[in-house]
Amino acid sequence: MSEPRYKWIGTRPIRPDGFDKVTGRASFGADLSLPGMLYGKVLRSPHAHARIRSIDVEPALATPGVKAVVTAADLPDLASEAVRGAETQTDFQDLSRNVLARDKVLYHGHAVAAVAATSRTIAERALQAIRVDYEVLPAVLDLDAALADDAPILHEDLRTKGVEGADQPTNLAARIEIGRGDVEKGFAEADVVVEREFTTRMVHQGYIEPHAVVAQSGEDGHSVVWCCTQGPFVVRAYCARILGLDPSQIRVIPSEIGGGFGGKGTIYQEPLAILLSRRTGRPVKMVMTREEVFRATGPTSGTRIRVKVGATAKGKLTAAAATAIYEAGAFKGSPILPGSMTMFAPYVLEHVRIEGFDVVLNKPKVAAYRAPGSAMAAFAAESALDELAIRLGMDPIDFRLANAAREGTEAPYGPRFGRIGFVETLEAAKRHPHYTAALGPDQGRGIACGFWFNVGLQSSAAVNLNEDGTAVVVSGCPDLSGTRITLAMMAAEELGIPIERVRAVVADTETIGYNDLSAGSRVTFATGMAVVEAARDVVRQLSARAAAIWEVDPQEVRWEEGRALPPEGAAGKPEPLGIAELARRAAQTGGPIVGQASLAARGAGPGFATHICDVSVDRETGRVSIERYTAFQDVGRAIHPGYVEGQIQGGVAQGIGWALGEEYLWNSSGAMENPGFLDYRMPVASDLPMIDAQLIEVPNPTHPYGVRGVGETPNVPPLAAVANAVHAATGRRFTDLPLSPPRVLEALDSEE
Amino acid sequence: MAKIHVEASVNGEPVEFLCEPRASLLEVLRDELGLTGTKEGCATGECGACSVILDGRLVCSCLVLGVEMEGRSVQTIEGIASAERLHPLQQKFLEHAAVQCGICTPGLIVAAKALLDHNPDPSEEEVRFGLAGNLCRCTGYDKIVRAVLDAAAEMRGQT
Amino acid sequence: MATVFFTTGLRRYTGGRDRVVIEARSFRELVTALEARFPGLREPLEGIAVAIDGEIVQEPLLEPIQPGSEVHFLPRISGG
Amino acid sequence: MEPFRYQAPQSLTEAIELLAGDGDPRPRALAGGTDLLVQLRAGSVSAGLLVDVKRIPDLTGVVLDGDGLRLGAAVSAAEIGEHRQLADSYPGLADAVGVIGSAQVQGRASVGGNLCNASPAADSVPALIALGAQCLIAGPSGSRTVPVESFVSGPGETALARGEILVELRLPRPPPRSADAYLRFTPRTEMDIAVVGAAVNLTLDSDGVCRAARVALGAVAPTAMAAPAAAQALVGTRIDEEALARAAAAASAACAPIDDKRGTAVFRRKLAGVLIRRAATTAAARAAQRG
Repeated sequence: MSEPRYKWIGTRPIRPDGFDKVTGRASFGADLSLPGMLYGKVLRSPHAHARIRSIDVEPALATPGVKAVVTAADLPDLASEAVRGAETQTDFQDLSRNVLARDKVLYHGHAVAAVAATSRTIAERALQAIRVDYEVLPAVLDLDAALADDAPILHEDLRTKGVEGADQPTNLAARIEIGRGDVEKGFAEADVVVEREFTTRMVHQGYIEPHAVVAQSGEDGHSVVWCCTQGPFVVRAYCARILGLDPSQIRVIPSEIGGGFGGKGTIYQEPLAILLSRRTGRPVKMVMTREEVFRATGPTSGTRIRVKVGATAKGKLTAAAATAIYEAGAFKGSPILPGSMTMFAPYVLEHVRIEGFDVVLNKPKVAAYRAPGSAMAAFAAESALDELAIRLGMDPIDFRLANAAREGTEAPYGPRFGRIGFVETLEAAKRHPHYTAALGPDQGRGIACGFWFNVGLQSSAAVNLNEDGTAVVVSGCPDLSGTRITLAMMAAEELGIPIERVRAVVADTETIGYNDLSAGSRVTFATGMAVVEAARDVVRQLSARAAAIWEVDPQEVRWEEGRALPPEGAAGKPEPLGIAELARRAAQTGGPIVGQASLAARGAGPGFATHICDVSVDRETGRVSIERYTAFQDVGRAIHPGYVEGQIQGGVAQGIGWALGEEYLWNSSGAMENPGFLDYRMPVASDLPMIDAQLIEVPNPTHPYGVRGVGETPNVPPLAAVANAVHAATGRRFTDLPLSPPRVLEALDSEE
Repeated sequence: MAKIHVEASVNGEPVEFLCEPRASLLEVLRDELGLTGTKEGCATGECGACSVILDGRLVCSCLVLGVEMEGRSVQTIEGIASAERLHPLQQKFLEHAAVQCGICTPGLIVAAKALLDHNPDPSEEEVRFGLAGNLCRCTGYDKIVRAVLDAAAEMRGQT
Repeated sequence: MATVFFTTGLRRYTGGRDRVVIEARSFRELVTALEARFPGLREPLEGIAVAIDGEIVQEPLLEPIQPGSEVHFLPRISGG
Repeated sequence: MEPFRYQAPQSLTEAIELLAGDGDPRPRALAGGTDLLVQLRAGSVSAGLLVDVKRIPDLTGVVLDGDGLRLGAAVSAAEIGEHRQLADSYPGLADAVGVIGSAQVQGRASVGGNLCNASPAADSVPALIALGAQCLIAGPSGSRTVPVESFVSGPGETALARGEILVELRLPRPPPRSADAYLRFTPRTEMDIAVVGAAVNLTLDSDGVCRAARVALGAVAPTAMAAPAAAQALVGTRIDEEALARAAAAASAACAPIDDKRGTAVFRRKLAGVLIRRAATTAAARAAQRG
């Protein structure tokens, strides 16, 4: 189809909200201070697993400067109830017990009490004054221990969901199964079968801004919360349930957010700040330390995945099967389901079966990390497929092309794909000079693919026309990555005015209609749809105003380049009416012009990707270095290519860190040994080459500008791309991440 | 603990403040002087979000004590732009879409300025090693390095 | 008449059948019809998402179903 | 972080008085603070009084002359890195100081602080040992010098008595055709603490034969340690493949490494050999250029 010519879509304007960010004026979670403000701190469990016999807060309350102390006794004891549409399966009872431990502490760092005091140092001293009587229990620190017959039980009332007649206390929270056909039959037809087991470690999203919140409460029972969050409406809804309030009693104003990647889509200390402010009648500020962020906020699951794939000699996949075990942390709800659904999604498979297990153990409750559960699943699947292609003697891209999902292919989780661009990413990778560039000694090239559904969910937006014809786009999704300018560009395209005349702002829970959180790569897609609809609403109103002035039928008025054009033969041959003039005359023609739209967005187009990674391996030290990285991703249509590339480059960098060096290290008593950026080794600038993001545009037919979500797919392929490259460089198949130098050197040495 | 009176210079202007000896320069900037542009990411000198230039030296303000500032001068992100124009680094960060969430941006711009003050014509590798003390989790560093190289060229008069 | 596919987990309620052709003009009607055909099926369908002809709908209650549509059930996914 | 008092003396005698002062709980010297302040905040170290030594001239000078180098204990790594002459004469020391942390850490961290923190993995200590550095210590009963290898007595422990302060490092003038080198291994290219550190300092004669050598290793024992056997393996050779292999084996044998969150004992032992071989090769190449 011919590429439609757009004025702004596809260009790279400067984001106006960027000026505050490069000058330090932008206000993040911890930047707000209010008069009379108290400081809140959380007392955290020194044990990974213990029963709480009693908590004596009196000594803390007696400390001069301490104004309030709260424990789980100050929160309603909620019954178990699933949270609809949470980023990973969540239960309000679990959520409440993660905010403040009730009866038991379930991980080292688990919140036990919270104090509010006139200074940070007094609050910290008050924590030491709280007496907690713990009955220490044996800690469950790995999947084997959790699933052993005699395993210490975290939750006496937990029964395995998805297993017939499960009525015994267990740490196995759920068993799931997806797939179709008969995998045994498929494997029987295969000439070559590869079966391997892969493990990955618990890792953290690693956002640089620690969680921060300020809460203030009035005598009318209404609280206002400023915090860094991906979902202000989520914070409102979850805090209301945890505190036994109505959502209308809480207003959440999102600050700028210093990174989230799925980890700031839930709540931790926000309810505590609200509760402490209601108890003291004063604003309360709570800012986590980096150590608290690591110990007590959502990492993603460590996993063990056994994969089996079979193909005919001609390279046709006949069957794929997997058994995947995911750590959920202290409460049920790992991303085992999305992980299992996406594992083989890029491929045509008549026989596919994935059995998944969600396992609780004494570690922090996991939260979403970009495409939840998918990077680990792709590490296993794409490594096994790499080995299969090699044993078939096939080029890894040709092998994937021969089995690639296209429009109409049934996904492993059931439905047929609509218009998707996986084949286009594979072909682009094959054509690209990187794929055939020469490699030096001890270097290797690996490829891997990845997929994420992308979601729609609910969005509301408004476009307010100012009296000078400029516009303000109001949306309710915090801007993690440049979505304000992206929304403004779509509005400018619809209104036909220069981008400089459109500003975009993020509203709060009392100044915009309901919005789901900024996650699921949905903002440009779903909120974008609402903004386009709201802008078209403005155009309809402007056309009607022009029609009224010209006394013609509004249907006959056309809108182009920011002007209303009269129908031929209109009385008096009137001149076109520009947006500025119509806005200026709005008072005479009916009043202010406000466009609005709200929707439950459907038809979120999945995002596929193919990545090429070159590594060099120092055989004497085991160090793996990334030499070159190119990522091809079907982005539907890139509204602002700069920020789409940024999502891909950032996701690749996170994936490389996950593959090479990031991991939670635990001591024998279940405390994290590296809760800081020194020994939780995220990539620094000098660790990475430039990351070449190739935008493949196969427009998503269900979006006015063909948009697909782009934010989550990028961290799915890199784990396997790096591991496959290391295999190509060393001839060794690595099945356990991270590929740290000691682990690589040990493997290389055992070879000689 | 009694507070100590300190006289120092921040972004070229004299300031006075009271602080406990254990208060870091980061806490003084943010809590006493209201300059919240300098950010805290770790408080252990490992993320660089609190970078400032202390008497011409790039440092982490979380690992400097407020009381050490007596008679010394510090430049923060708020002092990088001139009254009416952005510094070339700030402009290029915007033009290259090198800013996503922006929490690391103040520290990175201050660190890049200190780098270019000492080395006006750095190679890509020199930029990457010069900024290795500033963690960024959103961008993968690509566009940040390009923005710094572009700003360096402009500041050398070769655009 | 729409073709409804059942996930492995739901086949416990349908006597092992992985699909069925059934008359329904909206998702609400479909659930009622399925409950009638396979008593007990309503409960696991509570809070489930659906894909109708490949298009995923998170909260399908009133979602129309065209004759000849393919309907798949899948869990509600949000993302990170 | 519990409270402490702060003093910034202008003179050595004033500093010594403060550090030796009776009745004052747990005084500690503050140079760059990049280790000390982190430990105080984490509560792994405590102090009642911090004595900021950065305003004392005796600790902030860099003198490079015929007798060698006198390096103030409080001089920042950044300042050292910009000292062209120092890098030419002591390239290994410049290597070691240059890899301590990021540019931000370099702006504050000092060699004296690195030594007094006495981490087994300190980067500057192996280089100082290989260069035969002497530590000038001043205290209530006057000043004394100790060789650097006996300055650090254990993890976090030094030879400093109460009231004593490390004033400067003194390094002999490198003889002709001699040079040093320092290499460390870290998983990332910056920011990490050394998993293994290796320093080699050697002197060649006019025929290119090694006449003298000193070798030191970091992060493979409770303190940085000299490795005389590895040095012996180089003396009398042309630093050829065979000599390097013997030196590497001697270095690995000399280690007493542990498993920790940064590396395994097996890994460290192997890396000690690899890094000594590479550092010796670099030192030899540098020394040859000085012919």
